[in-house]
Amino acid sequence: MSEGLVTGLVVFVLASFVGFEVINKVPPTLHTPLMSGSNAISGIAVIGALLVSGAQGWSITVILGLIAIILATINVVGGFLVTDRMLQMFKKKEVKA
Amino acid sequence: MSEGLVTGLVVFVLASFVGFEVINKVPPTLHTPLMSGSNAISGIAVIGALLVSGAQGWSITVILGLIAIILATINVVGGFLVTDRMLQMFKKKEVKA
Amino acid sequence: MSEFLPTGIQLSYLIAASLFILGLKELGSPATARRGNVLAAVGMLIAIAATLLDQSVLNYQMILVGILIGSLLGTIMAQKVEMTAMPQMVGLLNGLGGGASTLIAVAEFWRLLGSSETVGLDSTITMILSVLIGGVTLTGSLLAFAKLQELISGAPTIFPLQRPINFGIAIAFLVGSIYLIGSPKDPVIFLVLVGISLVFGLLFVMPIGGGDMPVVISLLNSFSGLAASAAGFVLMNNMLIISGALVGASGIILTQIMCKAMNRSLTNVLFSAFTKGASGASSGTGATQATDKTVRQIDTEEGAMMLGYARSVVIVPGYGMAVAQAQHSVRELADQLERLGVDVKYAIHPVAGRMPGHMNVLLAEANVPYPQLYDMDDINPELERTDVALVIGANDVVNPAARHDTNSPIYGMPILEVDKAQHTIVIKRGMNAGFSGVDNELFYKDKTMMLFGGARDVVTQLVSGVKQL
Amino acid sequence: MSEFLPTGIQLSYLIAASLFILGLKELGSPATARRGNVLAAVGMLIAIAATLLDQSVLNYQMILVGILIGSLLGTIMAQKVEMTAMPQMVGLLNGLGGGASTLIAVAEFWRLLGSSETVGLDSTITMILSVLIGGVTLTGSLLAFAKLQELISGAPTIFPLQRPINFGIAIAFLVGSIYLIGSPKDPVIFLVLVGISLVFGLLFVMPIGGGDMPVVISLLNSFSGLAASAAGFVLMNNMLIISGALVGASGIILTQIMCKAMNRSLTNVLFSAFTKGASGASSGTGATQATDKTVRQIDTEEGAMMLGYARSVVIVPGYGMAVAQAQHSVRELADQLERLGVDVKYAIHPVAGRMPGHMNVLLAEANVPYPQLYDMDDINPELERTDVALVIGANDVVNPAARHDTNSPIYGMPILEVDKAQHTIVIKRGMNAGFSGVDNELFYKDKTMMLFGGARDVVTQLVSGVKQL
Ligand SMILES: NC(=O)c1ccc[n+]([C@@H]2O[C@H](COP(=O)([O-])OP(=O)(O)OC[C@H]3O[C@@H](n4cnc5c(N)ncnc54)[C@H](OP(=O)(O)O)[C@@H]3O)[C@@H](O)[C@H]2O)c1
Ligand SMILES: NC(=O)c1ccc[n+]([C@@H]2O[C@H](COP(=O)([O-])OP(=O)(O)OC[C@H]3O[C@@H](n4cnc5c(N)ncnc54)[C@H](OP(=O)(O)O)[C@@H]3O)[C@@H](O)[C@H]2O)c1
Repeated sequence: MSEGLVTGLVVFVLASFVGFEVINKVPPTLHTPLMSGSNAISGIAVIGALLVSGAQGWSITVILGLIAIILATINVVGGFLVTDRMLQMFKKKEVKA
Repeated sequence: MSEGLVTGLVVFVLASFVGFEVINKVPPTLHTPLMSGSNAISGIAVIGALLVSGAQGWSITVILGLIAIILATINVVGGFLVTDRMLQMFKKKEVKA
Repeated sequence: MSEFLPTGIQLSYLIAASLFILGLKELGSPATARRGNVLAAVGMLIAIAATLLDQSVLNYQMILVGILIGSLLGTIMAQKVEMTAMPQMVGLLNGLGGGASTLIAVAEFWRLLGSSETVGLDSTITMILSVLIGGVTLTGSLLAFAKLQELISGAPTIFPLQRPINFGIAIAFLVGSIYLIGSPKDPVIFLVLVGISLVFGLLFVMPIGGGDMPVVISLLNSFSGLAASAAGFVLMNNMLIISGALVGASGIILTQIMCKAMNRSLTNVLFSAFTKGASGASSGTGATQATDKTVRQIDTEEGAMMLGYARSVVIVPGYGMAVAQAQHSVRELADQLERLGVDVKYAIHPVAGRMPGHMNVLLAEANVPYPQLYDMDDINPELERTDVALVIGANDVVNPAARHDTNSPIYGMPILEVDKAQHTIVIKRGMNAGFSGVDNELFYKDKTMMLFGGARDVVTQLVSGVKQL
Repeated sequence: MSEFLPTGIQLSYLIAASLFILGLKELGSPATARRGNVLAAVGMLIAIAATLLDQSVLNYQMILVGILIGSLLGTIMAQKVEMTAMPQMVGLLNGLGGGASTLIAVAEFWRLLGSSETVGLDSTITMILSVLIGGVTLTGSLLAFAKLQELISGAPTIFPLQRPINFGIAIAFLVGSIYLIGSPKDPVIFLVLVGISLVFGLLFVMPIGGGDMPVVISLLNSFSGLAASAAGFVLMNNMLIISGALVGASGIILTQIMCKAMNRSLTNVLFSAFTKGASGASSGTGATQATDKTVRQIDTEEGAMMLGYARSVVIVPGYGMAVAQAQHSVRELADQLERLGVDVKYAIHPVAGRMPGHMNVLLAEANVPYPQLYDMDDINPELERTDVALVIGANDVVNPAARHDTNSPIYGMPILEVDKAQHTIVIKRGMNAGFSGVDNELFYKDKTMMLFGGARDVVTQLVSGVKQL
C-alpha cells in the first residue's frame, strides 16, 4: 500500500467528517437545492477528465477523456445553474432569516 | 515548499474545519470539561517527543526529548483523568438527556 | 502523492476545497444558500483553472471544445427544466457525473495498457472500485430519471429469480476483480467488469417504486461523490478525493433525513419490493374496508362558497398538486380569497410531495409569499381555529391513522391535523390511496367534503367560482 | 510525508485521529460526554502504541521510564486538584503541553545541528513557529495558573512603555528569524528566539486580570493545539497535525463563546488593561453614587425565617459561592428547606462564576440533584412567582442595570431577574462590586435584604437557623 494511498485515505476520512458535520444542520426546505448543489460539486470529476485527456495526440485514452470532460461539465454547469434557479425562489425567505 | 508540507497543509485545513464544526454545538455546562478534554488531546505532542527521543544513546536531543515525554504525558494523563472527574459529576445529567 | 503537481496547483486546490466546504455550509441556511452555491461554483472554477496549468495537460484546443460543449448543454438543460422536474433533473446530471468517473477509470486503464508501467495492486483495486461505483451511479441514475420522467412505468419491477441472479452477478464481479488483480493488463476482463457494473445499476433501481426515486437519487448522488473520490485515488489527486468525500457524506446524510421524514428505513425503501406481498395485501384490505363507508361529495360551486365565506382557510398541498401542476391556480385562488378578506395560510408537511421541500419549491415558483407558508408544528395548533382546511392532492400527510392505528404502515408519522378544522375539503381524482398505499379515514369523516377531479381543473373552477361571489 | 512511516502506523494514526474527532463530538452532549472522553483517551493510547512501533524509536527503557513518571505525576495531580481549582489545573497542564512542543522543536534543531543534513527553508520556518507558539503557551499558561492560584496578585500589571517594549521585542524576534533562515544552524540565535518566545508569553498574560484567566487559558489551549500542529510539521507527522488542528479550532470556538457569554470582545478582554483608565473612573463614579443610597440589612436569623416560611425559594449562586467553597452548605440549606416543604430551585446564569459551567460543576460536586438546576431562560419567568430569591455571592449576573443602563459596561448581558421576586436576599461580604467593577442597584431596592458575611459562614448559620424553626 503506497505512501500516497495512505495520505489519500487520511484526506478522505477527514473530508468525510467535514461533510457529515457541515450537512446535518440543513432545514428540510433546502434539501433539494442542497442535493443538486452537492451533485454539482461531484462534477469535480471534470478535473480528473482533464488530467487523463491532457495527453498530446489521439489515443483511446484522450477520446474517452474528452467524452468524460463533456459529461462532467454538463453535470457541473447544469448543477450550479439549476441550484441557483431553485434558490432564487427562496429569496423571500432571506427576509425572514 | 516541499510536497510533504503541502499535504500537511491540506490535512491541517481539513482537520481545522472538522474542529470548528464538531465543537460549535456544545452546551455551556460542558465547556469546562471540553476545555480540559481537548487540552488532553493537545498532549498528543507526546508522540512527537517519542520520535525525537527515540535515538540510541545519550545526546542533548534525547535528553530534551525525554523531558518533553514527561511533560506531555502529565498533560495527557492528567487531562483525561481530570475531565473524567468533572464528567462523573454530570452523570445525573444523563438521566435527563 | 505519486505525481508531484507543483505547489501552486496544490494550494489552489486547497482553496477550492475550502470554498466547497464553505459553500455546502452556507447552502444550509436560507439566508446564505445562494451565496453558498456561488462560492462552490467559484471553487469549481479555481479547481479547473489550476488543473489546466498542470504540465500533463497539453492539447488545450480539444479540452476547451469539450468544456464549451458541456457548458452549453448544461446551460440549456438548466434553463429548460421545470421546477417540478427537479428530482429527475438532478438524477440525470448525477448519472452523467458517474459516467464521467467511469470513463476516467477506463481511460486510465488504457493509458497503463499502452505504457510499459507495471500496474500496482492498489491502483488496480482503486480502478475496479472507481468503475463499479461510477457504473452503478450512471445506469442507476438514468433508470431513476426514466422512471420519474415516466418514460417507463414507475412501478417496482421484479422478475423471477431476481435475487439469485443478483447474487450470481456479484460473485462474477468478485471473481473477475480477483483475476484482474492477478493479471492487471487484461482488457477483456476489465470491460466485463465495466459491463457488470452497468447492469448492477439497473438491477439496483429496477425493484424500487417511482415514489422512492428521490431517496434513490440522493443515495446515488452520494455514490457519485464516492466515484469521484475513487477516481481521485486512481489519479492520486487530493482535490478529487476531498470533494468526492464531501459529496459522499452529504448525500448519505440527506438520504437518511429523507427516509426518516417518510418514517421508513433505508433498507425498507430499497428492498420493500421483494416483500411487497404482505403490505400490498394489508393495504388491499384497507381498500375493501373503505367500500362500506360513505363519503360526502360536493361540487366546485359549493366548494367556492364554503371557501369564499370562511374567515380562515388553510391550504394543504400534496403530491397531487405537484402532479397536476396546480400551484399557479392555487396561488390565484388564494389571491381571490384574500381579496374577499379571507385569511389564507399554507400548511407544509415535511414530506408532502415526493422530496423534501417539494411543496416549498412549487409554491415559491408560483410566487406565494414566503411568510404565508407554515411548518407542521406551527400550523397544527391553529387548525382547530380554522374554518376550512383545503387539502389539494395530499393524502398520507393528513391521514389520522398515523396518530392511532398502530398497525398502519404510516403509524407514528407526524401529520397535519386537518380533521381538527371546522370543515375539510379534499381535492383528489378518486378514492385511490396515496404513496403509502393505505386507505385514509379522513375522507369518511362527516366534516370532510370530497371534491373529485384533477387538482388543476378543480382549483381553476374554484377560482372562477370565488370570483363570482 | 518526507519520512515513510510504515503503512500500519499511518493507519493506526488515522484510527486514533478519528477517535479524537468522535470523542470531541461526544464530549458535546451530556449523555455521551464521558464516553467521548474515554474514546479520546483510547485514541491517545493507540497513537502512542503505534509510535512506539516506529523503527526510529530505539531506547525503550528510557522512554518507558519517562512515560511512567509522567503518568504518575499526572494521576496524582488529577486526584489532588479541587473542583474549584479546575481552571488553573487546565492552565497548568496546558503549559506543560506547550513546553513539550517547544522542547521537541529545540531537540529536533539540535539533531539537525549534529547531523550533516542541510536544513530546508520550510523546516526552519516551521521550527521557529513551533518554538514561538510553544514558548508563549508555556509561560503564558504558567502565569495564568499563578494568577488563578493567587500565587501572585490577579490584578492586571502594566508597566510604563509596555507597548513600545512589546513592539521592540516583536521586531527583534522577526529579525532573528530572518537571520536564522539565512544561517539555519546558528544555535545562539535559535536560543535567543526561544528566550524571546518565553518572554512573550509573560508579557501577553501580565496585563490581563485574574477574572479573565479562563478566557486566556482557553485561548492558550487553542495555541497549544497549534503548537502541536507546528511540531507535526517539523516532524512531518499527520497525527500531530490533525490533533493539533482539532484542538486549535476547538479552543478558538470555546474562547469566543466565553467572551460572548461575558458580552465582551476578545480584544477587549486581552487589551482592556491598556485602556483601564476610563472604565475604572466610570465604575468609580458608580461607587460614589452608591454611597448616598441606603440598603436594608438583615441577620441570619431573620434570613432563616424568611426562607423557612417561604413557599418557593430560588437560589442564585455566583462567583462568591465558589470562592467561599460554600456549595456543600448551600446544598444542606436546600435539604433543610425541602424538609420544611419549601420548593427549592437553583438558577444558573451562563457566566456565573469565572468559567462556563462553573456553578454546575460545584453544585454537582455537592450532589445537588441535576433536575433542580434551571437555566436562565427557564427560571426567569418563574421568578415573579417566587417568594424569596437567595443570591449567594453573585453580583453582575443579577444586576438590573444590564437591562436598562445603556452606558453600563454590562449593558445588554442577559441577567437573572431576581428583582422580580417577592423578596431578594443577597449574601456577600460587603458592598464591593463584582467582576465587572460596576455598582449593583439591586442592593438598594426595598425588596432586597443584604446579608453580609462570607458565603460559607452565613449559609452554615442559615442552616442551623432553619433547623431550629
Ligand atoms: N417528501 C419526500 O421526501 C417523500 C419522498 C418519497 C415519498 N414520500 C411519501 O409521499 C407521500 C406524500 O404524501 P402526500 O399526501 O403529499 O401525497 P400522497 O399521500 O402520495 O397522496 C397524493 C394524492 O394525490 C392524489 N392525486 C394524484 N394525482 C392527482 C391529480 N392530478 N389531481 C388531484 N389529486 C391527485 C392521489 O389520489 P387520487 O389518485 O385519488 O387522485 C393521491 O392520493 C408520503 O407518504 C411520503 O412518505 C415523500
Ligand atoms: N463564567 C465565565 O465564563 C466568566 C469568565 C470570566 C469572567 N466572568 C464574569 O464574572 C462575573 C460572574 O458574575 P457573578 O455574579 O457570578 O460574580 P461577580 O459578579 O464577580 O460577583 C461576585 C460577588 O461575590 C462576592 N464575594 C466574593 N467573595 C465572597 C465570599 N467569600 N463570600 C460571599 N461573597 C463573596 C463579591 O462581593 P463582596 O466582595 O462584597 O463579597 C462579588 O461582588 C460576570 O461579570 C462574568 O462576566 C465570567
